[in-house]
Amino acid sequence: MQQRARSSVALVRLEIPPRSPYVGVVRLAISSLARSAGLDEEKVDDIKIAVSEACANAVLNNEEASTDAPVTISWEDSDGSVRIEVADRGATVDSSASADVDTQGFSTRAVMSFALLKSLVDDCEFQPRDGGGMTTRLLINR
Amino acid sequence: MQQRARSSVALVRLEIPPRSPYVGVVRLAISSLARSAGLDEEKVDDIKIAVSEACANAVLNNEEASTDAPVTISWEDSDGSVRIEVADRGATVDSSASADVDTQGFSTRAVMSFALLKSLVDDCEFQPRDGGGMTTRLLINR
Amino acid sequence: MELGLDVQKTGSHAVVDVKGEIDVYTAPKLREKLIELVSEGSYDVVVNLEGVDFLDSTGLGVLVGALKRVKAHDGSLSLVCTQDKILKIFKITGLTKVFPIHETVDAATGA
Amino acid sequence: MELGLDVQKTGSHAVVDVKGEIDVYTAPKLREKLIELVSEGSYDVVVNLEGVDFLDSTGLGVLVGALKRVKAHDGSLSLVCTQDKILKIFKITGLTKVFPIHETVDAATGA
Ligand SMILES: Nc1ncnc2c1ncn2[C@@H]1O[C@H](COP(=O)(O)OP(=O)(O)O)[C@@H](O)[C@H]1O
Ligand SMILES: Nc1ncnc2c1ncn2[C@@H]1O[C@H](COP(=O)(O)OP(=O)(O)O)[C@@H](O)[C@H]1O
Repeated sequence: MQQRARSSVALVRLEIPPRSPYVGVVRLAISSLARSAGLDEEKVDDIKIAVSEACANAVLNNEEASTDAPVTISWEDSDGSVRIEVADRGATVDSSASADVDTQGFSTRAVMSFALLKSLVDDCEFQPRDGGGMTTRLLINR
Repeated sequence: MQQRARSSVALVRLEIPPRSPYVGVVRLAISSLARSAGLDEEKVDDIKIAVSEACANAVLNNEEASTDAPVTISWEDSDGSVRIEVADRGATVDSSASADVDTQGFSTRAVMSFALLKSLVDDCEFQPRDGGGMTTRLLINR
Repeated sequence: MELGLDVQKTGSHAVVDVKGEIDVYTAPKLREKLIELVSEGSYDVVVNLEGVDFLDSTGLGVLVGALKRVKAHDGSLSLVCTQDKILKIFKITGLTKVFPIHETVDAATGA
Repeated sequence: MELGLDVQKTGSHAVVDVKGEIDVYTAPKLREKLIELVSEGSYDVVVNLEGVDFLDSTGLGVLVGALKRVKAHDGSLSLVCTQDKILKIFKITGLTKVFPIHETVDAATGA
């Protein structure tokens, strides 16, 4: 994309209500950005799943906290990499404290989500936010 | 959409760099929101064109002003209607001052854009913004 | 975004054809359908994922939940999937060891 | 978002098959192609819009610009379009009176 190459950082932000029907629109927007940024289809699919996981976690954290504060998704396309952040105002999750498996030995949804995030992008970080909620940071190298 | 019906107003916001490659992602996001909101395909198509017009105008206004301030698109789905706003920090346009036709009598792009906006949504308003730029407000009745 | 759920009973099996995207929004619909089947006495369930173009951890969670339900009745839950991008999700999460995954519905029902 | 532009010369006409979305981002590519054709001496141009699923005022502006260019050489610009949603755009902007709009490429080239 010629025009995008001119500036070294392109920032797109999306704010959605913290509810599940809106995760699909984020997926669509992010896939389109990733495709336009010239990433190949496999990488686009990986990003789509990772962002969806981060948004699902945000929405589910939010159900517990039951706030109405939006979930914010930002997309930053700099020269060598794409950085995506998903920030919510839901429950502050201590990932080390949640159970890995249920009483029957099956992985919990949260653990599977974590495995997908870790495996599908080049780096993934979770951080509690000042004022409550979590930020998930995804890094994708080109 | 059951979960959306619970709250009377659902707000989605999207911020893009004021450049043409990003208009496509807005179109995609807005179509998806419109479809999820239960609007029929013809209305979805109308909204898609109207929002695209508003964004094209914003991007072109911006080329003149050459700022880097984002274009902000907001979607508000209340009970009876959908309100969409597109706000830029580009040139402040006085629509009454721009020429309707060129020297050969053909309509200008701006006039055709205006005709499309007026015809495709139930109401359309243009307003200069404090601090520079324009806001286009679209109203779609259900 | 709609999730298509089509159920067919073939012999002893209930086959659920899923179409669309299984995510945090649509997964509860799949969950309800699978709970309904088990409560009706269908304990051998096949979930056909060939028409699914997106699956995330909430969808996986629902499938694991359904597996636990059918196991409680000595039943089985198997999947039909040949799509690389969906199989990848099962591999990453280790679920290829938990679910029998077949290439066709016939292979899954043993027809 | 890619715009497909495929040119075929049939007799005295240059036929441009456009595929994809014509918007503020892609319209300049169409504009370049049409300017190139006229500068090569193609003054009877047919733009086939059957593969176009989106068209906005920047696309219309480009078509009007091309019309002016071919008219300066006593040429013609006609369109092929049967899609209601695209025809609607031409109707609203009054351009159905400016462009000959045909149902097939053959009708447009007079073949
Ligand atoms: N609010 C929610 N929205 C969407 N999916 C959810 C929600 N809460 C839980 N889930 C999904 O449902 C799964 C739990 O489903 P269930 O069949 O009840 O499993 P279990 O038998 O372990 O309780 C979770 O792993 C998750 O994938
Ligand atoms: N920066 C831009 N980005 C995209 N499209 C543009 C831009 N500027 C102008 N356009 C489109 O190109 C048209 C002008 O094209 P052109 O063929 O030069 O017409 P003219 O012969 O009237 O100058 C405008 O009406 C508009 O639709």
